[in-house]
Amino acid sequence: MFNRILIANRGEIAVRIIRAVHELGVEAVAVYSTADKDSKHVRMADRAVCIGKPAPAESYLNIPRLIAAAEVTDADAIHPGYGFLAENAHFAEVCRDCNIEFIGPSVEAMGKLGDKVSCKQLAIANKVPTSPGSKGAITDEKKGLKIAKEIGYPVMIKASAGGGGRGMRVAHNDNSLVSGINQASAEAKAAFGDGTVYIEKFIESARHVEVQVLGDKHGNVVHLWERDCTMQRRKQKLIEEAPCPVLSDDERKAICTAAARMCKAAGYYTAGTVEFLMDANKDFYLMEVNTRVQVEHPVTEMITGVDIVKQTIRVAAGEPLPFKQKDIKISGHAMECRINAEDPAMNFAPCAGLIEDFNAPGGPGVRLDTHAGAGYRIPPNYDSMIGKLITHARDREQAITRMLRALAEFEISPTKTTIPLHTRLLKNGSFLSNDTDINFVERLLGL
Amino acid sequence: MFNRILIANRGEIAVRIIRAVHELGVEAVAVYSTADKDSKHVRMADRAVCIGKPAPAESYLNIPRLIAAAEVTDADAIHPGYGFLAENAHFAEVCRDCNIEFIGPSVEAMGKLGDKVSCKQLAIANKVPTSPGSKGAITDEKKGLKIAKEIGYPVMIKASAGGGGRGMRVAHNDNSLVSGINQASAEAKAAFGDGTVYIEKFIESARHVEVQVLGDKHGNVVHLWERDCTMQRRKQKLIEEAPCPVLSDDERKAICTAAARMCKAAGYYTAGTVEFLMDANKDFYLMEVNTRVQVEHPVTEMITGVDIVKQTIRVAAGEPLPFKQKDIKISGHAMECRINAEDPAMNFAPCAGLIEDFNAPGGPGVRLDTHAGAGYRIPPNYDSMIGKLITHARDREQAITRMLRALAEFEISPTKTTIPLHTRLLKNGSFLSNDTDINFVERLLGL
Amino acid sequence: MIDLKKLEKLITMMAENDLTEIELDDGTEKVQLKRGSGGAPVQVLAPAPLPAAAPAPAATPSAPGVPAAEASVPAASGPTIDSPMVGTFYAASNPESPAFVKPGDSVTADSVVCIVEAMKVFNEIKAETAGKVKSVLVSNGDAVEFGQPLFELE
Amino acid sequence: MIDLKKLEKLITMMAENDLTEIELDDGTEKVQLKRGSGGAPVQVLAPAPLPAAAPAPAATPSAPGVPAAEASVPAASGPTIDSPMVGTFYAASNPESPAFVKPGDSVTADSVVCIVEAMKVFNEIKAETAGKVKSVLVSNGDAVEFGQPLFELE
Repeated sequence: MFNRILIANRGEIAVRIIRAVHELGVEAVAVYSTADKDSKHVRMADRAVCIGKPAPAESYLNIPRLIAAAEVTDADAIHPGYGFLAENAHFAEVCRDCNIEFIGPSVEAMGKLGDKVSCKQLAIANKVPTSPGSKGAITDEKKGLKIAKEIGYPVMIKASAGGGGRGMRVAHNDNSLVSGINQASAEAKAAFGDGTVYIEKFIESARHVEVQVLGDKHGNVVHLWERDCTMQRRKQKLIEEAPCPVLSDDERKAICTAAARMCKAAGYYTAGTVEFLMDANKDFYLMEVNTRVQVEHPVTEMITGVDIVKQTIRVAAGEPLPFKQKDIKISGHAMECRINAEDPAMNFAPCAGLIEDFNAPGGPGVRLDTHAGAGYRIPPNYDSMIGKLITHARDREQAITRMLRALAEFEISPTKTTIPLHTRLLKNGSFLSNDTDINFVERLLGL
Repeated sequence: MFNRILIANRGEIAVRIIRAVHELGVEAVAVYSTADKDSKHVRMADRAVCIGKPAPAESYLNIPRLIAAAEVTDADAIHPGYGFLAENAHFAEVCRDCNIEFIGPSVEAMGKLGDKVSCKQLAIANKVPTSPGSKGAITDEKKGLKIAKEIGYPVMIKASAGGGGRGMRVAHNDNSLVSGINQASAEAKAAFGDGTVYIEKFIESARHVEVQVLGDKHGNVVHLWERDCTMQRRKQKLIEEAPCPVLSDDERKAICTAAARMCKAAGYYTAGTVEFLMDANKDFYLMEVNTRVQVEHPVTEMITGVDIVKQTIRVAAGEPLPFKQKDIKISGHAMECRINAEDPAMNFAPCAGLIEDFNAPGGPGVRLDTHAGAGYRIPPNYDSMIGKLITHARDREQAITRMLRALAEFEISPTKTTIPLHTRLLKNGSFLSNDTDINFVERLLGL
Repeated sequence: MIDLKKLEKLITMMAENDLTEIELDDGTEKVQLKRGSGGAPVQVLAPAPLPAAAPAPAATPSAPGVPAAEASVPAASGPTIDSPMVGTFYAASNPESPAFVKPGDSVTADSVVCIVEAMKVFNEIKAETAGKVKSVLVSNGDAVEFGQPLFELE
Repeated sequence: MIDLKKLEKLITMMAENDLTEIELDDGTEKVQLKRGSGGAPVQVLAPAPLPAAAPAPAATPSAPGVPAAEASVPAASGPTIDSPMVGTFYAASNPESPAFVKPGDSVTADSVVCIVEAMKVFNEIKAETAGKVKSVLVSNGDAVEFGQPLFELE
């Protein structure tokens, strides 16, 4: 096991990782920008190093400064969390060159699964359902038009290196396809330095279902079942739950097994997530693979009892997984609400500033992962998520009831948050009956 | 189910009960003394009624005021929690006379199990191990001397109506026995209005093991396995865990089954706890039965997944238990540390006053039941417990590691608490190897 | 929006640190603190935000089902006659007879001003203090809690 | 929004230092403190209670394994030359040669005052400001973090 782990992140995930590090008896080193000097992860860590100004490029995205901080504190491993440099292959390589273990997948696996085209080829080879479309990159318009005719409109144009919706276009006819290919390619080139695009069938009304995978360096790969993240807004997940409430045991087992098979084929280790769209016929279409721990990992921890973050560290240290696939059983139902500091009255604009009152919910089946508290000043420099409220109960209905109870009990002022929005969504009839798709929330809010 | 439940209590247990009430979709009515007007249970409740001055006799122990509060708010049930009037048969009767459901056992069962002499007779009749001693009350010294000779010194003199150590004496010879009987009887008469005493064998070095029982109004009684509360100080439990770390499955099953059998024979319903002393030979000796929910009930909730407080309400409403004995399985290990506002430097004197900073621990496997928070002023009028920190993990070692992590993360200032004491105890070799008895903490602290 | 908790804290800080003046502005901050001799007497500020005088956070029981936080007891600026118990307020001994007291009436400490019924017992409530009734703060049949102001005196 | 914590700090400072008046403005700072009976303003104290000037809660990296909360950066009352990066501090270009600067030396903005090594790169750090070195706040070989004061100027 490592002696000292540097956490190259901030906010709730830095706090989450430090908890895992400490439970393993390892020292934790926090890094922070000047905007985060009073943040909880700084207080929790055994050591903390200021690495620069608030701008991410000056701190959390600044590789030389992160490596330097690891060197001066004699950290022998770095945990990237999610976002920032978590899926940056170059950072993983630099860590390796400096003899610092990057707590994540191998650079090779990160490449195979991170690039959308190679990922899709790997999926097809391993019988993981993908959207009908170009086997590889679209090099010219003619090829694009030919494929579009084969699979039929509407089609989705995606950037190989894409993510977060950038470099994506929907085309409903030949004209919009041609312009779409050019726009998407240009956008991708600008955003990711790689203009490669490909075409897929556009899935009209779908749910977001993703499979949690966990592998070790000895070739063992298991899945921890799936999550349902259909409740989204502007491509941001709002509410996540596990297991997916509309899958039968057979359907569940089929898609989860396929996802694990594909990751095993890629020689993948650490935690990863295979994301799918599922249409009304419960047909699955691979979206992408996230080669890191996910924001919503806690719902899976609640139903499986597996500490996913702790496992990423054990795996990086070379330990084999302590369980086999058959040991991973689903117990009850879990739900997560992302608590963002946003003002509904201001079209959900992030609101930074001082939190004066903060009384967290508690009691049975309630978990809160947060870096905030009374007296915490939310910096304007980063994303607006100040916590994740998770509930666990015997079944979905009770998990929702418990969540409503916990949300009602949560006292935060004067900061405006998404708590009222969550309360509204959790009482919505369509949500309760799972009559929803990934555009449901935006339709409901008229966004 | 009830429409509106009045909680005749305060502090963390009032908060705990309101959570259960709300998860059942029922309205909660809080009562409070002027000292508690800013307390969390008042803010959480749907309605709150001030019932009097801080002195318990003027508020939480004042039956007419509690009943009046229930009447003016149209509450159809009262949950007494623990302490205060929870085991007061007269209060239960008054509630019944006013057509308000008392959420607890029947007055009859409360009497049978609450009185130590009748309880012991019931135990013997149901093959529940008890201490050798007088079958019933000691009416005169001669009878006492005769029995003491039979069972051998040292012996314990106990008050039938006793509790919390009052009306108890240890006698090592005939002289101390005679004086002890008179002292104990006088003390019991003063404290409980009943001077009846009895004699038992005094157990030298013992662990405190108790069985959680749950019954309904249809004659179903199950046990939720046992708890170990050996870590005590001044007869106050400090750390509780479940399951008991030194019992084999057979030993566990035997004592838990016996406890449930005895409660069933008493026609008992709602939650109850059968407390035992267990000596070095793992022989059990019945101490007493608590006919109410216990402070440490959460550790049992964590390992069984049963919401005990919610069940007491369902049972009071006439619902049958939703599970059979075979459905109650132990999953992992749970531990609870009582967080008291006490100053170690001042011989653990309670310290009231304003809590300025309060950052609660969180993350996987951590539960906090508290009514405190930043800005809460601890009133000097009541007990010093401001919260219960509970952890749950795969096994005892990981539950302890997690608890140490959570304690280290818990920020409370300037209030002095038992957190440093817990950290010390959890790192103690004897505690880790279960080489402890109920006097261990006092020996360690030289009390 | 003046926060009671904050006020309470300020008062405590004043007392504990022997301050004579606190002056906040907050059109983007502007604090002024005075301490020791020469400042205005502390009593002037004290009464209003003092915990005891603050309205109970509880709902007036006369508003069933109202969340505790939302409701509030009508504020009384003058001295008041408070309810010594939880129960139901009656202004008169029975529906036919007139109210014990009405605004403008003078009362002595022994004057019966109303009845509070609790557990079927009708308790005659005395003024406990002499004065002239300015207003009645609760209505006939209202549920009242301990310490709730019933009458305001001039 | 006026920060209660900050206010509390101010008041504590007041009590501890027997101030009679504090006046903040914060349309970008404007502190006035009075002490004793109408004493002269005490400028020295002004920065202390302002959050911005408070020492980082982080450990000085030069103290391995010290809990973040416990350690602290040495306080400097005067102007300072701060580290522009995370790394290891070297007072001289190599063990044999003398330190770039020592107390008493005068420096210009371009003067190299030390080297901070990060990722095997030895970065020459310039004073960035002219002045006379009063003291060196870190030792040779110390790990330094971003913004950590290295030299105090007069």
